[in-house]
Amino acid sequence: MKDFGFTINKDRQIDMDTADMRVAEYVKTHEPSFNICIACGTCTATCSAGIFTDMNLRKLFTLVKRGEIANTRTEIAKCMLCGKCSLACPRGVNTRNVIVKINQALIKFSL
Amino acid sequence: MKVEGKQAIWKEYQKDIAGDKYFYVRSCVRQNFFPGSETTFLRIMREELGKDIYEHPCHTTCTGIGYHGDVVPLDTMMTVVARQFALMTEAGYQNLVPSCITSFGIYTEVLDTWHHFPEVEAKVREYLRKATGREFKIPQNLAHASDLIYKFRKEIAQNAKFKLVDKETGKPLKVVDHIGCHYSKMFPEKGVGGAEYPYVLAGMIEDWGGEVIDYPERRHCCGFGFRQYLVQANRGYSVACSHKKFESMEPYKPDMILTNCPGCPMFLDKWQYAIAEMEGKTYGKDGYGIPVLTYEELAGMVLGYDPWDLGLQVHQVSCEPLLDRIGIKYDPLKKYNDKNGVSLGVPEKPSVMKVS
Amino acid sequence: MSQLYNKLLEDVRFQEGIKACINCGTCTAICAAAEFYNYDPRIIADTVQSRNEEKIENLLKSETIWYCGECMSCKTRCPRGNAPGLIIMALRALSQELGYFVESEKGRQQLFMKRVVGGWILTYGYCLYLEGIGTNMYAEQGPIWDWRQKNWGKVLDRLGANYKGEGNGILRKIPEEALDEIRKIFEVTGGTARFEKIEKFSKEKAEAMNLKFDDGIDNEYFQHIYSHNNNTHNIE
Amino acid sequence: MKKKRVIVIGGGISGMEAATHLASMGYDVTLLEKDKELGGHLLGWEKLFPTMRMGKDVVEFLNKGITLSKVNVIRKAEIVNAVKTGEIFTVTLANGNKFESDAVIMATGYDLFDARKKEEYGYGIYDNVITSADLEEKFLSGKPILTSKGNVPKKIALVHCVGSRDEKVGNVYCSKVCCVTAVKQSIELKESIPGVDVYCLYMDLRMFGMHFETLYKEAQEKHAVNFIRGRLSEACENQDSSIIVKVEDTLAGKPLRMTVDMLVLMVGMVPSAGTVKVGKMLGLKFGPNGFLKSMDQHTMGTITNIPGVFIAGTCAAPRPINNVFVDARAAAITASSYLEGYDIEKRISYS
Repeated sequence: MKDFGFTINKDRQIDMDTADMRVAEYVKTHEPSFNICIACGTCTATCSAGIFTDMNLRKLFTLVKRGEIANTRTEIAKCMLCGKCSLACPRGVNTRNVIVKINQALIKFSL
Repeated sequence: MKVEGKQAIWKEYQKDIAGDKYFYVRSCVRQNFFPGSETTFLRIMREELGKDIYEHPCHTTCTGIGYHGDVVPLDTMMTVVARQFALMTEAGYQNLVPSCITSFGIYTEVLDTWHHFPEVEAKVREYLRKATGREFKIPQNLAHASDLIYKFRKEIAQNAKFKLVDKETGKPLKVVDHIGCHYSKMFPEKGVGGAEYPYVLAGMIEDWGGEVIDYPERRHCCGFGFRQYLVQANRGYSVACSHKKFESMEPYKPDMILTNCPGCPMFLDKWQYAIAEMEGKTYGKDGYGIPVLTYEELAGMVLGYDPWDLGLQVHQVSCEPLLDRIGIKYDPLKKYNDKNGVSLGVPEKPSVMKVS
Repeated sequence: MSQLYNKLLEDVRFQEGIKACINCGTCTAICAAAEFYNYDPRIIADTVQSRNEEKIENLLKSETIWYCGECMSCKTRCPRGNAPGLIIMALRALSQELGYFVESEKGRQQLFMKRVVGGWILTYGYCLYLEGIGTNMYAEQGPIWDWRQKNWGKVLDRLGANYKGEGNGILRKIPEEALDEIRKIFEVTGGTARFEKIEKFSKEKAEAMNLKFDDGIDNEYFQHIYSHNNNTHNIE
Repeated sequence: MKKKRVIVIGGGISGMEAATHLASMGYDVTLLEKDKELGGHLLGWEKLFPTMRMGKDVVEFLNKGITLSKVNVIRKAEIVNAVKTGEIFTVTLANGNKFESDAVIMATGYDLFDARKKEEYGYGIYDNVITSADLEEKFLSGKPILTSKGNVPKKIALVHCVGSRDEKVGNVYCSKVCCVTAVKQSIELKESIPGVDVYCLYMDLRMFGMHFETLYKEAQEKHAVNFIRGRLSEACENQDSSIIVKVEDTLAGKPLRMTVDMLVLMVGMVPSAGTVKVGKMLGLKFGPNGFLKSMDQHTMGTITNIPGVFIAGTCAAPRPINNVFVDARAAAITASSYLEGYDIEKRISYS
């Protein structure tokens, strides 16, 4: 194959037709409150890990729901499971357990 | 898909296109990459349609690629444009016809800016006076060269020697249209058919016997992106855009791609070669590419002009399969000849994409 | 009030490009650059409307503002009548004005655009000039372009051009007095000043980067900006 | 003493309820309706948010009011002229009939936004792009929800803000009811099509009404409706006539594409053609969004620049049904106090 000095850039669109929804489905089944998140960001604002790292819990949840799980393992490793987020959530999402379930799913599906 | 829905939109975007006496400004990209197209355009306008279309030897680039490459400032670009207006005014013309879509977009943008910011127009007039001593009138009518071919598409159809029909099956050829971004995305009301379902090329395809194919990424940019193609480090973006379009149109098995922007046909043509070299993939029938034509080439083709007068020999994707399908005769031995019939040698064949 | 924001406001394209953004993402959804680069025009609009000096300065020095291809698809769709593409043009102009463009890999490429496209405009009166588009630098132009390259004049002649000729026609020689007018326009309107700034800041940057800098395209800095890609531009 | 007369223009919810109350207060009320049936847009709506009660129950409630309070109803009434001469209003119909009154209630309502104006969404072009009203018609018909090719849809997206909050189509305002309608219709889709995936593409979820937020939560919790924050940029048709949608998931900060079998456009409200026509005849003022203008946004709702003309319902602004009821009754009261000689304008001390 010929080298032109560049390659065809990969598309970074989220493609919902081919997205890997296994983690999202697993979490929704085992921690149904994951469904009622309204992405308000209260969790992120109070997140201990978020203060010291670039972890964004609100965004992480959204990405999992879209099947964007390539970086989930690295991101979730920043969480200390302190559970402050669960206390802060205005919708009563058990955010701490969502993280636990995401972690379980990542192990289960070897991701 | 309900075509009536599109027809209703097309009716909403009828634009005023002058009938005669045009001041023609050439396209930098066209002249370099598709010289035969501009030659053909003038031949059709003058010889087939008997129109007065004037060219001034002192007109220049509008600086469009420099402007959209962000090295030419807005004021500079506007003053260069003003100079073109001055040449037009001095020559006694009022209807400006750019060959280039980027130019057309730039002229439209300049006129719109001056309309909203009259003080900017005054400033540019002062700049032009200072730099050249010239004065100008604002064009009465601004139309892209493809608008003109669109306007006279029925006359061209009447004189046509060929239709966009498969001579074996009698079925219309499937044609994908690709409109240059700056034709109507910035100012939808300035384009025939608007921005979402432009009719400028679709109208030609329909009246010349073909079938317009709509595919999901029809509106996507070819990927030129000015700096994005010109600088090698950015070309991955440029090719990715065209690649996306090819992947999207592939299932429809189009017989050809028709374009109205100078740059797009070059990219859609050359990137098929490059993608084949990089990924081993081709998009046309039997390992060929999908022929990409300019509207001038297509008009000339249906009018029965010699394909080698149109410049089809300078395409990387071979047009012969298309010519064969329509039943257009050509002499393969003359393809790579000079004006005097002397062979200029034969280009090398690409390693993946088949060529005639 | 941010000084940089005020500077941007002086550009009519900026005034046209942003009134108030509601962060709906319509622009990003249709943006070709957002598909292939880690780029989000919505965030560009949001950053400038924050009027925060530091954020705008970072933007002017960033890679981000150089990803847009100026296709203007965003203008067609914005429900608030904004055009991130126009905001980008104003940001790029200011970035060059202040010399911030050399702080990013993509921004440094402006020297290429200046010397090549800018050079063609002032030398020939065309934005592109085939003699500078060899398959050595543009290999994807393919074997057909190799063939044309061997026969520039004869192929153009065959297709009705007036290559380097007097009078009208394709790729004619544009008369020197016309080119003088264009050069004068560049001087009067700030085009020349922009070019000089690009040269000056690039030269300083080349020194800082320890890359050999010279006129023309055959020097280390120029070749570096033309081909170097750190391959992080589409990574989150 | 002769009964004072009121003409109510428009036989939708607001007109019917205002007419009922005015008649029950003892006025001689004529209700002019352009269609052959009373009920307006409500006739095309199956279930109502947030309670999911049937729209026809509400129509029945309204009709009972009209019958019991003996409102004179004129159907298929096409107004060709409406003027105020002295203190008397005269309304002329196409058939030549004339009606006189001492007051007029404008209850001319809204039209649905013509979704074809959002060209990039392909309504009227792509076979599987429908509007919220089209979907409601499907619900009303009782037939299964199928794609244009007769298949059961597996994925459906609902697009918020179609023709609302959009300078491109000239409507900068929020139509108020579409967000909650999307939630309502999502639930109904989920209930009527087993296993369907439903996506709401929104900019902001404006769940302002009592119990709206609860309905939204129910959609998430019980029905697993997906909400993606991003305005639809374009829809394209695939070869199999499914639809590709492109949005930015602004919460993920990435462009997103998705193929759906059906796309539902939540069309907003625009001033109805009747509102514009009759409003002009009477010399009423229009607000910047084209709806009828009240004398003051806070204190003078229902009261117009023409003494004796009162506005009720969605000819003044987009409103949900419960607000329209309240509004209609308020219009009836302000009309009545006017007819009894009360001059509310005396209270205005501001310009």
